[in-house]
Amino acid sequence: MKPHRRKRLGIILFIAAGLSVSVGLILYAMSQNIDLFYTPTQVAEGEAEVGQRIRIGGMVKEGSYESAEDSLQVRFETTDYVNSVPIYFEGILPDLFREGQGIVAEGTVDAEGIFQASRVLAKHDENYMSQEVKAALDAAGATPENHQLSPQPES
Amino acid sequence: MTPATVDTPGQDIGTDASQSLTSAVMLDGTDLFCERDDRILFEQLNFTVSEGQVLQIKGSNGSGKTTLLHILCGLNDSYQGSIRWYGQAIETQAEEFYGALLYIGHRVGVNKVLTPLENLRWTCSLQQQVSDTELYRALAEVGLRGFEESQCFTLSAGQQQRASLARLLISDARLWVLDEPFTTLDAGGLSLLEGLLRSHADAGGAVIVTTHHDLRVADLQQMTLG
Amino acid sequence: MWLWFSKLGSPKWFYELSGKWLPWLIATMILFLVIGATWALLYVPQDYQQGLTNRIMYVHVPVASLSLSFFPLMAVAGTITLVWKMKLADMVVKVAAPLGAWFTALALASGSIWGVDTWGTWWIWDGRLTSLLLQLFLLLGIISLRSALEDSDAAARACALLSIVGCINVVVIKYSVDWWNTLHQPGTTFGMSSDQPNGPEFWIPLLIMGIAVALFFTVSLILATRNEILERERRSQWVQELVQE
Amino acid sequence: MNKQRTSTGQAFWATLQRDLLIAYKRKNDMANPFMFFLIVASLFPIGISPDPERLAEIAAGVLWISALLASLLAMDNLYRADYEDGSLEQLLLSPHPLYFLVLAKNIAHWLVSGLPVVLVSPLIAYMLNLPSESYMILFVTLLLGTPVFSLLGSIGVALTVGLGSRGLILAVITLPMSVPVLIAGTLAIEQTSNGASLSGFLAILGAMLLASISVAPLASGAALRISVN
Repeated sequence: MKPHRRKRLGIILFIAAGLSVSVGLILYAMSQNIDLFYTPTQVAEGEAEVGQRIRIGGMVKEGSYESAEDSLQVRFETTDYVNSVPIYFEGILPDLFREGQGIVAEGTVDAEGIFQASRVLAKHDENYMSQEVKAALDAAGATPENHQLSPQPES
Repeated sequence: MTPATVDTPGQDIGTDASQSLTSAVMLDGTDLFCERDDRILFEQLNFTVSEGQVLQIKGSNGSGKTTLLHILCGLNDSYQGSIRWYGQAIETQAEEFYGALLYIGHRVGVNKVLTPLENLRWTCSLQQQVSDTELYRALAEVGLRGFEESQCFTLSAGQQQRASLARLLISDARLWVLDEPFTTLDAGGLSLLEGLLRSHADAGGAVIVTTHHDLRVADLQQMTLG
Repeated sequence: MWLWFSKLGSPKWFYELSGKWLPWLIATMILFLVIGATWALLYVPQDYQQGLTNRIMYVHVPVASLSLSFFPLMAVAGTITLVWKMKLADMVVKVAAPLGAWFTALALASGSIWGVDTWGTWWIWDGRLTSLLLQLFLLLGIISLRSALEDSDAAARACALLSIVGCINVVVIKYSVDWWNTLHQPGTTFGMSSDQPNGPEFWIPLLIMGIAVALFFTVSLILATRNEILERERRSQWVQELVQE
Repeated sequence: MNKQRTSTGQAFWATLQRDLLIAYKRKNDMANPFMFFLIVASLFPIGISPDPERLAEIAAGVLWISALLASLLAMDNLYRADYEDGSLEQLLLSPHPLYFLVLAKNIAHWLVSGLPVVLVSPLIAYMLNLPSESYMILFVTLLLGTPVFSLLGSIGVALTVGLGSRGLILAVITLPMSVPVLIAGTLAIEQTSNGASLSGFLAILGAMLLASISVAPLASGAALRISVN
């Protein structure tokens, strides 16, 4: 092999080694919990520590919404249809906030297991239906899976 | 093999000295064409440089002398045509070519804050191993004795040029490509450099140099651009 | 194949060929645009949650998905510029950058209008939004590098290189912001029957609008490239003859 | 007179030593980014609020952004002097792979401009009231992240080295490219104090560092060839 060929091969191997180790590191990182995004089940099972700042994503449980008469305080439960987590929030909710709708809340879990949200965002789901279809689906007793929020953020 | 001189319209190329028939062709270019910003710098340009030869390139300002040197060294690849090193394309033997090439550009490659010694040490080490004694001897020979350890910004332009030329004494490169090496040199510097070119050619090396200075070397070719 | 490739690289050949295609492309584009826009604005049923706001989807989704194609396009054209020094490829890199910036800006603007109604905010530092914003910055960087370099050859290669580096970077940025913050909805899968969510009454007009916007993109790219060809080849004989006519 | 050729390793060391020597002789160039880092970081408490709690919240971001800006400021003199005095041409004409020579210059540059910033960062972190358990994470992440800034910035500066006024265009090109490192670095400090896995973040930063060591010098070398052309 000519010397310059060997040298070029050396560089290529060097670069390939660097890239493959970095791919390995990324794969390792993916296996670690780094984004602190929790589902209601994970919170309910106590995976999120008390006082830890996390984000929680789920649906607003039907019939759980309560608001104070004289202030902006609201209380509702978020659910992934397995477990629910009560959320307490004080502030203006987005227009799309309604029961059965997906939300993402940021905040902390307090000692009683209530999620103290500092921000609530409506996450509109990826399904589009005309009002008639929606009515028809509801009448037929559609399963919640049709408009269930994905438990993990997209990646 | 393409002859050294071809009469082409717009290109005035002529040889002053006869070409040695025995020596091998080191570098040759065929049908070179270069255009810059919609202006044709040269076209159908041919040349050969053999061992023991000096090729002097002349031309007015902006005629593309520096561009041609950059093309020959592979610093510029926006040209058409072929350049060959001992009859083979340079890309196939880049390491041999760059190991045998010594280029000193218009900007001589001398860092202002370093001393001539440190500058020389680095530029040489990109190609070959050198000892400090060799470096000191070379600097003394180009007239920089006593300035080896002064930072280059304290030196005159001519002294900086001499610092870069010290490489010629150390390097074993067979092909020298020099862009206007005489500009800032004084009379002593001129004869020193001319002597270097002569002995390099005598030893079987080749030189490509842009200058308007009248060179006195045995085997001289001249080429005028523009 | 190789002949075809080198022929495609000739600006003159491209100019003549694209001249023949353009009227058809423009006609198809207008057809699709009119049908798609009318359908989307007047006949798409209201979404059960978002009502009429939903209709901005028919602009946002085609524009946003097309704006993601600019960096790959520029990286491919840039590679061709660097490896084969094809002038036409450089022209594509050059004209695609501002076009990409407009598409990206439009995607951001339409998304932001949609967002204010559904999410309750004009802007949020969400993964997709942030990565699109950074893509806009990278495109603006390429545009300003091009304008800063005087030498056209150096500018061509520098921008080609930056497009390739930028393309890798867009991918990295996309992943990094995704685990940084995510709110944007995932991609929708469309149903085939009209009594399901995402039925044909939603996706057929979207498809038509998608084709219309893709055609618009193609037509703009071709028109801008033709402009660039005339600009660069203004001294060549065939352009002179063209002007004479 | 046949002389011994240098090995690529020797050329690499010679280039590294030369650049360190130049930096040593131009102490101002070495000190400026460092001073800049200190000043920018101390502007935030003045500009936002000296309230310790609010400072603690933004400290990680402030430190990372200041480090990024300091690295950007330092980038400009990576190739400029070499371009102006012709040393760059010598570098490009070396028979050794440009990849390693550019890498040597990048390493030298980080050692004089990036490393001092990393070393002083715990002190600034203290002044910004960063929770003390984060010092080590800050230090390690900056140690992994600032070389990436240098390597990425090197591409931008190599592309713009021939330009007369390059300060702002360099920022426009380089800053968006640095965002992933910034995100990983600040998230690492923020999230790990919330209980996320530190090793995950270190792996990501390490991956970014290795990937940019592998690829960025190639791009920088290509960019230098374009600029000299």
